[in-house]
Amino acid sequence: MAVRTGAIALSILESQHRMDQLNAAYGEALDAADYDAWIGMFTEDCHYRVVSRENYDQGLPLSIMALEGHGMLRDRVYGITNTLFHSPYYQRHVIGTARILSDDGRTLHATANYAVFRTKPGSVSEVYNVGRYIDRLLHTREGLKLQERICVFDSEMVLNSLIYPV
Amino acid sequence: MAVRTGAIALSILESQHRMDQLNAAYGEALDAADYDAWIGMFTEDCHYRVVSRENYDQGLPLSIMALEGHGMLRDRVYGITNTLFHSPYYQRHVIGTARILSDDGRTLHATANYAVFRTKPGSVSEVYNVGRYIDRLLHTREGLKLQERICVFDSEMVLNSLIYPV
Amino acid sequence: MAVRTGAIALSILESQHRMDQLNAAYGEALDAADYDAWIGMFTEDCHYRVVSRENYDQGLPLSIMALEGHGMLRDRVYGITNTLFHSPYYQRHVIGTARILSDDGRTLHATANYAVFRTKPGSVSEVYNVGRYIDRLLHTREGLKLQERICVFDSEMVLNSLIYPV
Amino acid sequence: MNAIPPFEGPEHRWTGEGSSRIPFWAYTDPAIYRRELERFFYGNGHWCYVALEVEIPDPGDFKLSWVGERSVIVVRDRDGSINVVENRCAHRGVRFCRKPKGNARSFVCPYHQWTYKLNGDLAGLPFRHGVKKEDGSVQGGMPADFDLKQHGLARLKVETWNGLVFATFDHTAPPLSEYFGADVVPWLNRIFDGRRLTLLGVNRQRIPGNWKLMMENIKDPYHPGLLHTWFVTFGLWRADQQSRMVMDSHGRHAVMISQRNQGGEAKAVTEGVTSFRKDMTLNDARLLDVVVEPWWQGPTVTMITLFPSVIIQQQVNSLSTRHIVPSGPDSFDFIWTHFGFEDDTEEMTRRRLRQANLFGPAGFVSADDGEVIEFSQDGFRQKGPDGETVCELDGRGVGPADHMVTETLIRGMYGYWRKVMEI
Amino acid sequence: MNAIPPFEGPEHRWTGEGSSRIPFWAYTDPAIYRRELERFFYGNGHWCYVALEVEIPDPGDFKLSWVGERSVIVVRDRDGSINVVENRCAHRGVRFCRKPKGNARSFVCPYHQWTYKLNGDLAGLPFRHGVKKEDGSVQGGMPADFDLKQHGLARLKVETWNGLVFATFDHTAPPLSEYFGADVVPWLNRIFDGRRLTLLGVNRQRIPGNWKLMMENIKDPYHPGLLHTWFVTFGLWRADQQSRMVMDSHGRHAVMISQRNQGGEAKAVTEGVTSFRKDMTLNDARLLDVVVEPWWQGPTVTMITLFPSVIIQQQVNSLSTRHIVPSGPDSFDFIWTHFGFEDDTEEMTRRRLRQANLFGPAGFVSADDGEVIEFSQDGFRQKGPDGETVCELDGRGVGPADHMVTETLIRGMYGYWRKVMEI
Amino acid sequence: MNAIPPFEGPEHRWTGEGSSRIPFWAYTDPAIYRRELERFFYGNGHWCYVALEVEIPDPGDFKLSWVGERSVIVVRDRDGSINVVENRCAHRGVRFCRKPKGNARSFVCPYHQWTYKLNGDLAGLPFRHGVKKEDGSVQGGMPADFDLKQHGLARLKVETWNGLVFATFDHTAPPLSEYFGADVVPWLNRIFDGRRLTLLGVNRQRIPGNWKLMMENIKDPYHPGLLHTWFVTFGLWRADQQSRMVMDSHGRHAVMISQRNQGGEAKAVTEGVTSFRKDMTLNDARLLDVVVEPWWQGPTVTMITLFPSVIIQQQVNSLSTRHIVPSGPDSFDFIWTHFGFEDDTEEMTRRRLRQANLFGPAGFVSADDGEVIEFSQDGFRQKGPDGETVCELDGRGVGPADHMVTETLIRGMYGYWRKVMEI
Ligand code: FES
Ligand code: FES
Ligand code: FES
Ligand SMILES: [Fe+3]
Ligand SMILES: [Fe+3]
Ligand SMILES: [Fe+3]
Repeated sequence: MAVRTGAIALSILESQHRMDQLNAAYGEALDAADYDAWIGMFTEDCHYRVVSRENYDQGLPLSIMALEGHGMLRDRVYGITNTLFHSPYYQRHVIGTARILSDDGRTLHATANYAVFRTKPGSVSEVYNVGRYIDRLLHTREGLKLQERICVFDSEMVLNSLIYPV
Repeated sequence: MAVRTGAIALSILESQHRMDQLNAAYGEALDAADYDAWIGMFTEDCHYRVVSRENYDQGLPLSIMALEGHGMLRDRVYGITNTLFHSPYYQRHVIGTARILSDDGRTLHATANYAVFRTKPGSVSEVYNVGRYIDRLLHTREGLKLQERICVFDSEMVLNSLIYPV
Repeated sequence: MAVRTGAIALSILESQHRMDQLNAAYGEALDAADYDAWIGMFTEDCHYRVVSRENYDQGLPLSIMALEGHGMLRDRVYGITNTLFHSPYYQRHVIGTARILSDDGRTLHATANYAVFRTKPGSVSEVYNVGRYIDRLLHTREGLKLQERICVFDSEMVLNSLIYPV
Repeated sequence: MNAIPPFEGPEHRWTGEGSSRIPFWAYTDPAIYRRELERFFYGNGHWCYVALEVEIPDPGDFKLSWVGERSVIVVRDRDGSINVVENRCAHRGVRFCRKPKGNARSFVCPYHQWTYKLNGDLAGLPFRHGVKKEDGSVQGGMPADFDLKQHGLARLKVETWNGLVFATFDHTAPPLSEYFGADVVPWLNRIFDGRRLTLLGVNRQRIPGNWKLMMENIKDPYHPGLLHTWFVTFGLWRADQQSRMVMDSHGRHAVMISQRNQGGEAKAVTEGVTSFRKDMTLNDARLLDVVVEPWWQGPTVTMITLFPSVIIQQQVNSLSTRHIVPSGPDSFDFIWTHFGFEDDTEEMTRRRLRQANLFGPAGFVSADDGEVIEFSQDGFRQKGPDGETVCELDGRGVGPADHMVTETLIRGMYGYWRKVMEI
Repeated sequence: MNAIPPFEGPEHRWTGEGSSRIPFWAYTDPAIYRRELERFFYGNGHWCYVALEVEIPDPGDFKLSWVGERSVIVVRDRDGSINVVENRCAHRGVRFCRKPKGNARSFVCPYHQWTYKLNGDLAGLPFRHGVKKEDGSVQGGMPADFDLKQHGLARLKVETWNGLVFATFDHTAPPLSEYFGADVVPWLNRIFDGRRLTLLGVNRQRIPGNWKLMMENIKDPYHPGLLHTWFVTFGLWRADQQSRMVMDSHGRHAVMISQRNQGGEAKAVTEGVTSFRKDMTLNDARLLDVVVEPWWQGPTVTMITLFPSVIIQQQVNSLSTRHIVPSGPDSFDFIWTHFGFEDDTEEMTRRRLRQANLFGPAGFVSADDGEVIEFSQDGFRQKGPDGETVCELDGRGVGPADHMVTETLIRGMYGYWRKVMEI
Repeated sequence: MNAIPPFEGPEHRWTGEGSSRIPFWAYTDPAIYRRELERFFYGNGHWCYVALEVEIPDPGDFKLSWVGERSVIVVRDRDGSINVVENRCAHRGVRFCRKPKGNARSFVCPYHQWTYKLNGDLAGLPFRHGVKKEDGSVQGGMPADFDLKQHGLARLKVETWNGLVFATFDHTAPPLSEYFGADVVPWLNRIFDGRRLTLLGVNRQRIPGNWKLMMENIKDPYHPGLLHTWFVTFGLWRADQQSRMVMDSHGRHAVMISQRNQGGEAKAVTEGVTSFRKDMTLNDARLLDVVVEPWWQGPTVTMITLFPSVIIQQQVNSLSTRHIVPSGPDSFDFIWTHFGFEDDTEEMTRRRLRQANLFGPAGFVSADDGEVIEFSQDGFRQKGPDGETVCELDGRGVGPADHMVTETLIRGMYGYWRKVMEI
């Protein structure tokens, strides 16, 4: 029978639960191409970046996607759904348990490892983009919102194109 | 120091814990080919289906595996262990945090993303089957049991055969 | 609204949180090549082994890496950073929820499934090493420490070399 | 150094007589495979299966399909007829259609928006006559002699057969009825008699073996009662059953017909058969809750191989087409389309779906067919170009049979193969 | 059996005149590809792009790069000059340098520690003169006639061009100015006028198509106003703009020059263009917050193709080099290096970075270029060796043009290609 | 167009004399590789390693192994003798045995249940004599002249050597003692003197390089003291040690023998050796807790290469066989089987296991061997067919040596290779 060894503040378990649920919902939204839900997980003034590990580690500012605020997120979604010709593909996110680096009750910093698998309809699945989320979130009345998500990916050689957010 | 921001009912943390533990145990049972343990995670009257995303999204009823109740699950296990000639392979499940969609204390609805890797003994690992579990569970005296698990997989082109459940 | 169905001792939720956080930190440390942090997660008298499933299942003692205590861990790190010529590569860990098999408040036994992806800088990601952690941990003042971690991997055909711990 | 014989090419000779010993290189040689594509999938009067009509019920409905390695679009035209056009733009070759299924009024290649009618005709292209400037001068445009008619999508000859859709790049191909032949047609019409079909779904598997091995597998009545425990144990298919092996006059198409018996022990056909399980019973009989359908008129199983591209299955209440899409000498994709009939009761639909557990990539009696095909290719590959299979059960000749203890259908197919391949 | 023609080799003939119809085998044949490597990437006086100087600012700084399929080290020597040496040990062939970037005083192959100077000369090797024993006798060592000078790393001829670094294995290659030609040089110098560059970062994509398709794509002024909604809708590139198509005298290099207009509707160039979005506006205008830079002197877009290895992009405020690294006939890696100028304000840097959203593997107007190239290769592959593209917009000849409604630059490139390939 | 020379084939000539310069195409050409399989792995009197006897102790015990690219079953027969048969059914080629290890009374191919004895003889097959009907008539069956004896599994010639198992498809091969030769046998018998072995385990790695590179690596006494820090620093292997290089009379097999010294600094062999670490000591000495074993009789290291398929390692207390399984010209699988002796104490077993940290895919002194082999193949590939390695340390001839400063063993192997390959 388990014995209790040093309490953990409930608030920590709660924040952990919120963060992991956000990541689970985030992956599910993108995998289902539910982009409104995706945008809804960010604050109005958010930053969203997808950047290679080599640029990130060298402190080079270039990303493959760098969006600021809901407006740009919506412009990207419009591109995905209306202007960007591409071969459709499924995404599948598997995201590890988040690590909460700090949480002052207003702002929360966290990271998590992720793997995204790509499958062209009727075809086989492939490892598409693996990396790490580096997040800054706000506690809001509607729960945690991403104020900044930087997707730092190891998979520096992109398999042709990356159309959807990861 | 973390600050508490709006309580979460303990029951939610508990159901989350039960659900994630069930998924962890589920993956471990299949990866260890412990099929009795696998069957034990389902209710007697369960439904278990493995269905491609294309059929599922189009509302077509065909699955690659569609079992109803412990009897059929046992028949499948007998096929795996006694009648289905195949090259043995290892499975390895990595399952994301579950999302609990509803929980009235009796019935619980949840989803989770999964990735299953296949390895033929002495060979390299490959991405085999990735997708999403769509679950309906019952709270029972022995804990949560799967009343229905639908494995909706992206990996529509099966790598030759799929012998074991995913 | 969720209904509470049978309480779970808080200590269980706490140990679960500690264990999953340790695994998340473990993966992050290795993926960032922060080997001091990695060693710090083990007890002085630790055992660390990376062993193929075929050897493990047949009860054969051979590993591909078998280290005993901080000294050997440090010798390995010195090998990685100073003596072992190799092509550098990124690792990315995605680790499933841990299963705590027993926890008496002093010693904790747990397992978890893991997938490690390898990426050579500027190249594509590949499935590198997937398997299962079989752990024995101690509750210490600085939290949980690994007294033994056995990485039992399915990926029996190693993709040339395995330089960094998994 | 003295010349090193390349793996493929002229030194491959089929020395033996007849077609009972198939050389391994017939399954592994890339040059042989390319000739197979040219002669069986793209030419010499052969037809390939591409779809069921029910998959594209309405005008404009299309689906992507395959003829050999070539991607084609199967589309229902405004008038309800079906066109099959190659999915390759006439401008600069782009395989432009990327959605597996959909509905279109026309096809537009995204690169430069050349636009095609549903029958593949080029309807127009941007700036064909150049761009007129304010000063009236014209910039660019296609040459004066550019002829739209010369630049449509490659169009295939199409015929439907009571719900099945076939196509061919060879516009000189004979009508389907002639292609199938008088011996096969009745068995096809037994299933496809004009009833409306219902689509149950599609399953796909990639089998790392030569495409012919799948044709062999379904022309091989010898194996089901041995490899497949369920068949021998539950009497779905075994050597003591009344059965017939039918062939077309060329030996390329075939039908394996049989009538289920009660299974159980039967010295002659179960003794020493390690896959037979005397005491095996199902925990849930619904998996095999067979109900006789009037149109069966006896046979419980008919497996029709329509060379080179499709197998049509009736296994008790389970019905499907199995489309063979080759890709290289050592791999093919196998696409299962399960169907029923519009007048099926809900129970019958549920029954067909339950029995579907026997088939497909996870099927109780089909998963292992994919496996043995993979292992066959492994065997051919490891031996290198020499080596041959031995298909001499029931002799070395070719002819119909009224039993299952024979490899005659396989010999029939390779007899035809040698003729067409000129090998 | 009678001989089976191999897929590649002599039976491939380019029968037609001119260069307006490119046979599919020019994109798929491995033997053609190997000859391309020999003649375009490794010989016949061709130069390849390898780096920006700013990537290796200090003595000893090096980066790995590619010339065709060959790995090379681009390194700044003590005297500030730049060397390019092949990354292959002269002893037993090891591609020994594995760090993508770094700083070195010399290069040491780990296998036996042969040591090379930064210019590739072999500085020494262990036990060259053997090992002396106590008794004074000497064990082993290299032969007396072993000459260090004969065993250096393969050294390439190098030239820099205002911050760009080019190299060639062909030491008889002409100077860069001659290689680029008088018509192209001014456009190159417009961007690279000697200003110091700043490095913004690198993006990489693997495109499963023939490398020439990317050159075509940037020699094709026809597609941007059709494939790329943003270009036509926001007037970044469309047929009603003032533009010029420049070529070098060989037809191998080119510049597409154009000046942005206000976009919106314009019957002649938007009517029936399905990618045009009449009412589309940006939710966040900062994505396209173009600010004219003085050095533009008019043109808002200049796309320079320097055959065979690099494309230099100015698209309004976004600047990059795009390096083509071929790997086999049906795939190449495409490496984008975005840069700015040392005197850029912070705003301008942020602007360049925001506009970078249009380009690269995820770019609003570049992601689909990679996609159509993949689909082109799909189309070539499925058709087999016969089949050809039709590049006859604006005629069948080769020459400069003052508009976009033309495929002349593509014809120019293949005219040159035929000559050099002797096909 | 004028003919394009294919990558492989007759135009490859080894023009130079001797064997000190190995052309890159010897490592990359698929046709060369296929001839290697035929002549070294399947014929010309060569033996291949397949197992240790201790892996299959009891009657019926089998394990899958490889001879070249061919899958074989190594099985202990009822009488305790060992058979090696090819894992390929005589009926239709199926590689039927899929379990890596097991115990069997006979082998049954699942497809049609042809059944083989443990020695590969065909014991029987279902319905060989057809199926008898009630009316007594017989359906099907094999032809009257079908001869079981002609349809067994391919059987290999087998010899064991004090616990090692070797096999060959060439039944005219000489006895092992003759194959190894008088110079090598004593070193083999030093380890394998008839003592019972214990199995510690198996490790596997896939090395993307030509299989010969691994033979070279273990015939190369030059590199260990340079590449491997541990060897030079701890004196496990360095040029100032007493050592001998032994070869068989053909130059195909070899033994590298050396005796450990105390390590540390030694001008002649550590000066300028960048991998030498003057002040390096182990945090945990147990990793290198060497204890002299009586049977060593001096040497602390003996590395035996038995061409073409196996390396036998004694590195202080660590013992293993390393099996080379080629797959194509540019990759091979490398299978390590670590063993000890039945009379080992627990400490000695623990010691062997701790020292195993130096070897295998993660080994302190072996992981980098796999890496440099990969990088060698990278170098060969990028250069294309011309280009050659330079193996001229200690001259250009072939002969034994009493020191390590030599590449004579490599020259010996390629001298033999040229002769057998007739190149
Ligand atoms: S390639 Fe299809 S329109 Fe140009
Ligand atoms: S291979 Fe480079 S030093 Fe020997
Ligand atoms: S293939 Fe082995 S029994 Fe038929
Ligand atoms: Fe079958
Ligand atoms: Fe474009
Ligand atoms: Fe070594």
